[in-house]
Amino acid sequence: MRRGLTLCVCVLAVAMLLSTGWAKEPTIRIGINAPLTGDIPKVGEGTKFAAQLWLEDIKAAGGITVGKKKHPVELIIEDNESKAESAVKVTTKMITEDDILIMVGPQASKQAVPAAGIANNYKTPMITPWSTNPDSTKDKPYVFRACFLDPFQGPVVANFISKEFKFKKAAVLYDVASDYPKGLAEFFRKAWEDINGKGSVVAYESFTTKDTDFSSQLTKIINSGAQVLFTPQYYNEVALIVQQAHQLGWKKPIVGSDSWGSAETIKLCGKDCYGQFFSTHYAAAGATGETKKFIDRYKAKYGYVPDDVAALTWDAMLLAQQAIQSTGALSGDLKKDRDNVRNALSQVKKFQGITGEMTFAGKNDPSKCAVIVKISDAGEFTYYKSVCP
Amino acid sequence: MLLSVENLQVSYGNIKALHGISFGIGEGEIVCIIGANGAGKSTTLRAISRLVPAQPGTRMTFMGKDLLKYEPDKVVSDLGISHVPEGRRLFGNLTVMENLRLATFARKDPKGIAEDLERVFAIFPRLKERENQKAGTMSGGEQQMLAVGRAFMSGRKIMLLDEPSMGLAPLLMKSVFDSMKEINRTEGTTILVVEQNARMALQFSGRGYVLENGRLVLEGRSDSLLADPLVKKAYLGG
Amino acid sequence: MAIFLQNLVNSLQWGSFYALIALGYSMVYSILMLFNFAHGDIFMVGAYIGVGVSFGLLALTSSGILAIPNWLILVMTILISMFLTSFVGMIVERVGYRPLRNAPRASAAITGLMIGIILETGNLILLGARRISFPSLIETATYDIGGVFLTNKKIMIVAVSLLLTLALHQFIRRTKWGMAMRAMSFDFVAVPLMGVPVNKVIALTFGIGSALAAAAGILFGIAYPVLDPYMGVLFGWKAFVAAILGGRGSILGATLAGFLLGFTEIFVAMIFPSTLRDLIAYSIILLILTFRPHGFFGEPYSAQLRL
Amino acid sequence: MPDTMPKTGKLRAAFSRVPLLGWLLGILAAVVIEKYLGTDLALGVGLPKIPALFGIDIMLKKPLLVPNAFLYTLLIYALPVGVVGVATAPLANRAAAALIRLPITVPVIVHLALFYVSMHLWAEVSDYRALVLRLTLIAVMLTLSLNVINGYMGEFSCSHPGFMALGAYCASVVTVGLFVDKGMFGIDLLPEGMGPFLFPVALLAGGVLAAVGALVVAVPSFRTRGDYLAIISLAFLFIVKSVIENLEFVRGPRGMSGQPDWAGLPTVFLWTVLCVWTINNYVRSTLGKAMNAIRDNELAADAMTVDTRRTKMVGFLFAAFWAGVAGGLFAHVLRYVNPGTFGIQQLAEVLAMVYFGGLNSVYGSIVGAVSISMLGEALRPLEIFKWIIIPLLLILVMIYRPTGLVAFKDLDAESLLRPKQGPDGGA
Repeated sequence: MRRGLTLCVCVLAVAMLLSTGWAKEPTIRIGINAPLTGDIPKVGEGTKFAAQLWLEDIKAAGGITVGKKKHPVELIIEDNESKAESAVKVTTKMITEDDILIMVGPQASKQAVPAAGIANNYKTPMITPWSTNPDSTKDKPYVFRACFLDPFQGPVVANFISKEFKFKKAAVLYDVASDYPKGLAEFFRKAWEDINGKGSVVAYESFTTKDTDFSSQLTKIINSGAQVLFTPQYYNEVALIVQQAHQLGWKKPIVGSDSWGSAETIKLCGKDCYGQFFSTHYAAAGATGETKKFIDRYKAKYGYVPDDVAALTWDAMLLAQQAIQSTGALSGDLKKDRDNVRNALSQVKKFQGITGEMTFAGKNDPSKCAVIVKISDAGEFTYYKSVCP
Repeated sequence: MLLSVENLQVSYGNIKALHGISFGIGEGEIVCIIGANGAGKSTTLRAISRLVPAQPGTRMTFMGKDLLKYEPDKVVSDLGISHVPEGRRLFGNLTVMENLRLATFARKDPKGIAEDLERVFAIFPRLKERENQKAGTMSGGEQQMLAVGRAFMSGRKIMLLDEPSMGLAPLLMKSVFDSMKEINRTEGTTILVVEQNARMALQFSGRGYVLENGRLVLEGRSDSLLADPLVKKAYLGG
Repeated sequence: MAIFLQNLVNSLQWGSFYALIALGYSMVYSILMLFNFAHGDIFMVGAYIGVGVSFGLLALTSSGILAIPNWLILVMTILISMFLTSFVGMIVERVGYRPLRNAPRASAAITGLMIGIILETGNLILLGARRISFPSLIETATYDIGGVFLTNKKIMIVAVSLLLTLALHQFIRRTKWGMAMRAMSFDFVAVPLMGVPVNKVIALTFGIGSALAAAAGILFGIAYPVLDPYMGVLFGWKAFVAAILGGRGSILGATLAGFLLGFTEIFVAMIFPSTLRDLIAYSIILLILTFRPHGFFGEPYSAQLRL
Repeated sequence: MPDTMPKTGKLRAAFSRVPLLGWLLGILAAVVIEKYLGTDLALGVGLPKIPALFGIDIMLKKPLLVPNAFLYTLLIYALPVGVVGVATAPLANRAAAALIRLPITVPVIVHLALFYVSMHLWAEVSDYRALVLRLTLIAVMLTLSLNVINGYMGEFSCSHPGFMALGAYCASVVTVGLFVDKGMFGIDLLPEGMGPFLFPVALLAGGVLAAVGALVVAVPSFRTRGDYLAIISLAFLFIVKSVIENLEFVRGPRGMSGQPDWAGLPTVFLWTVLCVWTINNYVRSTLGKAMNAIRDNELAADAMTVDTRRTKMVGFLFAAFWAGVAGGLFAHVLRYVNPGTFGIQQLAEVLAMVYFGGLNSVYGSIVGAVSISMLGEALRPLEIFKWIIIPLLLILVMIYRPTGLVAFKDLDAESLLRPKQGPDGGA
């Protein structure tokens, strides 16, 4: 017993010595809440990489300068396993345990909505780069997003197709079990029927997450007489849908949404996707300025063109940085600082992100333009036109 | 001694089924072990076939080889110990022919197999008639014939028979025992039979053991056991 | 009519995946009465091995070491991957199931589930989060036959899977190993008494099942060229449904049930609003089992064969 | 033993004299110390703040701090629990002896109250702890209720996430529909003040709906069993998910959010106690024994005049009911539900908890749920490797203890709460 006590004291003394250098400067901790495992690990990877790229810049600059002081920055990257329950735990942990100033993520609405509730309860600012579900920010003053919403994107695409092709009959194919495609499909249908009259969406077909065979739905669509197919799906499903449609004899255009905007789309889909259109946040091919710089850096470091998640995460990081800087000074009182950051975020105007200009002006959702991209015959995403609210 | 068993102990969980029994069987003998239900008869056979693990302290040798070093299937294929289990355990979804063929799984002498098949059919002509019938659809007596035939095919140094009389009419029972005696005579196959039907078993065998609650309590020549008053009282119904 | 035929063609292709995976499931299930919950993930591993092998062969041909046409590469890919994946199955059996031979069956099922998670995560760690597309070894050719669209790949997939099913059926019927497997599904305990090396037969069963899963994985990669580490999960569970639905110990049953599952999913989506597909498709299965509680070909077995 | 290791032997003897009451007092002392001295001590040993979960995640994140975190855990938890436990042992034994003479509910309530107070104090240090604790308690309910079907009844049911989803949605519809402004009906129909009183009603409604859903699985189980039941239940899970995805009034795949924050630690704790208590009584009742008989041999059970239909029916409904209640609580802890949550992944998790902890065992379910939940949290810093470590651990447990860690053990309150007699006879 006595020897044990002596040992304890010794360990204690050593520990004291080791720990003398603990945190003198108030470090800015930013939480990254990403799905590193689970259903969509690629999204998590893009988030993590973009955030780490941003951190490199900050480290090179020696930290974030707020007022006149330089604060070191630490990223707290946690895995939400693509589960709502886990997202809530991770958010709570980051806020109460890791003392983050602001959180970026989660990405998918399934995790973003519950996490947003937590962040709002703890009065901690949160930016979800990718969640387009209106619920994420609704009635949650502390929660912001870096992307446009489904109610905006749906009409954009409907208008574009009507005007561009003069089509009257459209078909929709979407994942009924995933909130993003389902929401967008609904908004598209509504907008389309507003333009072309009731019943002008001649086929409204769905499948379930992780399905890979869409032949039955596509057969229905092909036989419905639709002139165009709108499918707001993720890149992996896009490849399958487009290829299967062609194999079943579909020769008409297929239009997509921002979820198409991944470097993987073309890799997986190949020639079948050439010539198709989709709406998105940014066009990687032919990008200029900051956007191009980001794409090139990301590509050099990780070996592939960043998708929209990475680009939006990058913007969210910069938004966070700008908001922190525009608070003027950090008091060290986390509660106060978080409030200040939130207020600064809501006042952001004309933020020049790589995914376009963003203005919050007191709201939690940015007003932001969408871009229509055409996939060229070289498989690049080329800028076609911009649609602003 | 062809098979020698020393201090065989087997436990199922905390329950000790065999408390260290010892016996031996010479080449070409017919030996029986009689005993009541639950005395440990089947366990003895299963231990020899290595289907149940023996406790430390057990020694079993067969033709001078340490039995404990063999896996259950090697006991059959390498040593030639065949075991007709209680209730026969035929593969009901296989045909008669397939049942017999399966028993030769590890044998690599197609000629020998063909000859043995002929011999089985010679001993049990009924099986030949039912060659392509599913084993599960045959009568009890035919099934017992098939079980013996199967054992004959898999290895014939020694045959372990577990309750061959179970569920058979007396006449059938007799014919099954007769054909086994035939095998013993013509092939020199050693036979160890365990039976509840003590009279049948003792008439059939040359030597016998009496097993009670996991212990061997009596042994001797079968005719003397048949005459033993204790055996008479306990196992022969008077 | 054209729509019906088109859907029939579609469901044949879709069903052949369920059938092939269900076969492996069913084989293990009939011998060991074990739910091999890792099987879906072995299918995934098989597909990835297929990608690796085909890239390897492509690299060899493009560097001039091998001079073979693409279709031969495909055939070789399928064969080599089946061979390699069978070892994955055997290792899974050796590590995860053999130590649990005498344990409650459900415990082994849980082990399988965990091995599946390890395979998925291992893939994620090794290859990263990106999805991999299967190299297109043969060009897709689309044929229009009276409004019904067929592709050469579809025909090949259905043909290969039927061929493999048939081959397996013959193997089970005609060879002594197949005989031993059938015997084991009837009476596991009595089999070693025939001098049959039980462990080898079980390993072979896992090997064959995994090889079939690998074939399914490669065919899947050809039809749906987007692979990800979790692709086997849902497939595994659905093939599990098909395998059990087919009835214990019935190769034919598992195949038919696999195709039936494919048909149900596709035709339900054809007739009803596709949003209700899972709802209706699985209600049908539930009804089938309520009124035919032992599957299609299975026999009612004693209550002692339990989990 | 005493000759070779006199010290540890004595220590063990001392520990063996401590009754449960004494341990609880020790734990109480530990958490009180942590509450008041924890921060200072943490800073003292060189940790930035009180480690949330016994310092495991600090150890994994910053290996240099392993001794510090270890020291903290030793000083704050192990030492006070041990010292207070041993020191108060005579007193606690006397108290326990006095309590045990009263009707059994009294000592049970005393112990639970003590336990809850310690838990509450422990959770007060950090909201993260409280959240983990609440979800762990819910996991206990889920695991225990699944154990009724898979362990006691010996079926292999895959429908548990489905029952949970039914409960979660039903309870959410009641609370969001009736009490939340701008909720489902546009207005709040009932004043919010009534909410906490009607919350149990919402949970019960969730449980009842889950039980009704269980009929779909229970009725076919009369005719079929084992493996076919496994796929019936799996089909049921797919069906429930599909139904919810298609129901617009619960917002389909978007999920429902905005559940009122009524599932605090005390509420969850009370429901968990209720769940453990009823299930423990149930499995020890005649009906519970009948389930075991069915598991061991259905035909024989039937022959022995066990009403197999009634037994199965009650078992399924009972288990589903508690899964539904757990689902309702789950929805109100997260304050968001989504049909995607109740899928195969959730199923794998609950199954893992049941089989890890131990079949046929109330203790086992508690052990399984707590250890897997806590492990899942504590190993978070390992990121993706967590999903290698946890499955490996489970496989090892399955190999070395095929029925789980603590199988076949019911909770016996009386023997648990009894005062401990020391080995040398002193009370």
